[in-house]
Amino acid sequence: MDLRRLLLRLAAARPHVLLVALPGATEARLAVEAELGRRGWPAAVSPADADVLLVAGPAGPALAAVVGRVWEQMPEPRVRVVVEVVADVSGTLDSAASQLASWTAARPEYGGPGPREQEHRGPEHGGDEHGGHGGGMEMPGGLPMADLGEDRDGLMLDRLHVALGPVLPDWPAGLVLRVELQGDVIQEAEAEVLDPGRGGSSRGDVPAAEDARHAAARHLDGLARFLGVAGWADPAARARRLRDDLLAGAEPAAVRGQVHALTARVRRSRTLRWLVRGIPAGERAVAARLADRLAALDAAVDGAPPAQPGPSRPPDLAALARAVVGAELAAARLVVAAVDPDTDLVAEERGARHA
Amino acid sequence: MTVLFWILAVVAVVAGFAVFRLNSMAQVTFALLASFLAVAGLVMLLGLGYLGVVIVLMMVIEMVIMAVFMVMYMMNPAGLMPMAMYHNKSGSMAIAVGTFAVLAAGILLTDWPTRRGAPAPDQTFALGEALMGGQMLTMMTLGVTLFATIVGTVVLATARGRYDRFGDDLDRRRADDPAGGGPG
Amino acid sequence: MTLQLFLLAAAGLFAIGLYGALSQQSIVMLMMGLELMLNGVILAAAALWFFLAPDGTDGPVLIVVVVTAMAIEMAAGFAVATAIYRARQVDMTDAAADLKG
Amino acid sequence: MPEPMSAPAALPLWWVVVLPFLLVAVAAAVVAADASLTARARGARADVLLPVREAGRLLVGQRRRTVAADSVLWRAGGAVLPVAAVLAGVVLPLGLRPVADLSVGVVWFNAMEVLAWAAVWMVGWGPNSALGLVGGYRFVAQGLAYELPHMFAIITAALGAESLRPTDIVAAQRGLWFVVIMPVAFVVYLISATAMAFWGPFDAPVGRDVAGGAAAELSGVDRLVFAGGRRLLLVVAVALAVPLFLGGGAGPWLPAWLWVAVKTAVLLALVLLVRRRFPTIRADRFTEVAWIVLVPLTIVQALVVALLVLNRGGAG
Repeated sequence: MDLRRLLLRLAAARPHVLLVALPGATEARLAVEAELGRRGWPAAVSPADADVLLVAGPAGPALAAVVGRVWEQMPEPRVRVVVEVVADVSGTLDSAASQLASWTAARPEYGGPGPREQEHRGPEHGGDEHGGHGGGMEMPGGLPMADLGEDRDGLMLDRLHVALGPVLPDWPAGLVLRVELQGDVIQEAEAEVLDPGRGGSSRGDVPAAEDARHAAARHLDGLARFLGVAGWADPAARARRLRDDLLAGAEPAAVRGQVHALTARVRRSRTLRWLVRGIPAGERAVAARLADRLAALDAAVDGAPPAQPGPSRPPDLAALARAVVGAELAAARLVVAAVDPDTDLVAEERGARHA
Repeated sequence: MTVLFWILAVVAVVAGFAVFRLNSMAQVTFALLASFLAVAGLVMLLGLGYLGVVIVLMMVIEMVIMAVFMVMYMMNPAGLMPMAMYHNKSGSMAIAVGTFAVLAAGILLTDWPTRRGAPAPDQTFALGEALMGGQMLTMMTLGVTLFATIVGTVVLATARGRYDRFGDDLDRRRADDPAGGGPG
Repeated sequence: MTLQLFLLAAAGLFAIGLYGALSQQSIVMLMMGLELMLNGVILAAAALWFFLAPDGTDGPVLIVVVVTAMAIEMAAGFAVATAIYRARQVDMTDAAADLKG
Repeated sequence: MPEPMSAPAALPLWWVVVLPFLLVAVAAAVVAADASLTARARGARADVLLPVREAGRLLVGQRRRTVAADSVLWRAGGAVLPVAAVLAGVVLPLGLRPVADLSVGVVWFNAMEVLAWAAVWMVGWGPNSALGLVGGYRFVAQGLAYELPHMFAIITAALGAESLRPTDIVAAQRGLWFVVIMPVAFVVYLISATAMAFWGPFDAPVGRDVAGGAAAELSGVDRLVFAGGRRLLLVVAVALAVPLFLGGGAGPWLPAWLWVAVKTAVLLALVLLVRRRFPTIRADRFTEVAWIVLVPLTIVQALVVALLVLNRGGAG
């Protein structure tokens, strides 16, 4: 049908891209995000919202399974692409768009539930391993039965097993947080990084002259993700743009004014302060971590010698899992965004559980 | 008008019956809501626009809150497992049918008086005047009852008192609550 | 559209509500039965007012009272349900039968 | 009672057909304006075709199903949202006359908004998805906190005019716009109207942190209807502030309908800009403010207006 053709072509000029970043592929993720920003293509927030599934980096077995499940959840028309080499981002996106524009497949799913759809497992967007819970009670749909547990008011209420990540907006690459939810309060948590250490961290061999720029870009990236989780799209977009400028070769001194304006705006916001106040996140609270990041960002563009963190350590996933227990979901997202664990550095299979 | 009456009346009764027939708790709540909305439509049909709209407003709020509580307290709220939680089903049915028969007989056999007077032009105004005038006592009673309900329900539903929140000597400056959001 | 038809519909709602209130085990479902009965009362009050004495305001006032009663019933019902549930994790009337003296 | 109006009755019946299209057009303009602001922040080009592109994308998109979904409530909730928004819109005076001049117009409006509130919960509940359900619950929890100040703000305007009919409320502002004597109610109305449409900074129910919350599992036409319904609700809710507080179509030189359009556009622009200034306000924090600050404020405001009305000898 002609109208359908026309709509597809119109839509293909601005597809929603679901970016699945893999641990160790930060460089590819940044290149993709920069290109998406340049084109004005929005990032999808969930598989249901996506036209293009873009996998940045080489997926290991666990993540390949997750990517497969996410792919099954995506509505047609859909395209799946992989970006492993930073250079071919633009071409890959172009070809994805042209595939969408000339999408012809019939849509059998309109008639009845196709086999694919049956595999969708609800909300986790991947990483759903419910096995072991539920006490062997078989539920229709193969879903696990919720457990009972005491809530923070002392009522025995249902607990739901949910895996957060690894495909969530503004979420550390490859991180999975398996939580027990009661309402939206996390009662137990377990953190894990899927397929760690595959991309190989490229952080070690950055030349010294690049340090300030990369430090600033890294802080801007973290800030953008934090603001994204906090639901403040405007400064988050600005932080992303500055980050892209830096990575595209701008001198830190050249963007200094803009960075200072951004940090000042974030610091000034009484609303943000009110929202992040009193959320503990391990050894430092969320508000303190945000202040640290802003200060480090200012220092980096001011040309101050970046504080050497010493040999980069892998993030403490056990501490992260501990930090989100007792938080409601929105606060937990802020905690993860404030801690911002660098999953590139996780070397081998690590998991941590906290009750 | 008559068509509208029949549609709304049938929706009200069928939705009401569905409340005890559907499997899913959430659907049960919204079936009840549909019954209320149909009755609200009937009330509007009778010229009580304000009350009809108020019923819509209140019942939507009430049913959504009800849905939340139901999901909280009931097993498998999504209706994954068929739900059958009856006791004394046949007895109840007999009583209900008997009641309906008696009521229907009364309705059909009574020699209803003829209509007297005409509705005031502005029913909303008339109702307001009545509640603030002749029926003031009703209004005051409702107000006091509602206030008592607020206090009573809070006392019943929470397990924590002020000694839990402010310490044994009530000298804590900020209340010790599991979550913020309370007036402390 | 006659008084009898309205009242029959109201009686139907009342009877269904009564059936639910008597037969359901769950406190929440029981409350739904009560609400349905009150729903019938609302309809009957509106119809009686309209067809018998539309010049007064007793019908509308009664509806206001009933709507308030519904709100109170629900609030109190859930408070009691919460209290019972907190004490012994039950939401069934049979399980709370030992409350009777 | 105010004296009988010079009878600005309802618009002709065919406006019932025009109204949805009109509202959709305004909503599309809102989407385009919002997207161009977003593009500017990101340093990309603005795209005026954007609402068409997005709508087209969703029209050709596949609808999804999920395991053990409650499809009845899911689809019903999505459909109720835009319908409720349009039904609320029938009492808006477009110029001097609304599509339906109900004597209980503002209560009707509020009831329809509340229907939309229930619809969001149904959409969040339906797909059997934890993130969707969290989104739905957030809106239910906040809904009461929004609804009470909202109701009091609306009632304050109705109190000032001694009528629940929007055209009467407009007429009562011939001398003085209500925004002057009830500024608190006006501000609270705008805040809570934005919140009833779960528009930023009150967009926690569809927040990014829960991957779209109530809308997380929607795709294709369902997503279009939900997202469109949300914009319609925003437009309608903000537009009612014009007859309630800003004198409706009153103004020099221009015809009444143009004044209504201008005032509505200004308010919508204000709402869009405010959204950019604030991060999403989390449910637990806003609930506290609503109950402890907004509700008492609006009650005091209503009391002040009631005294003013008594003073000028109203209410017989």
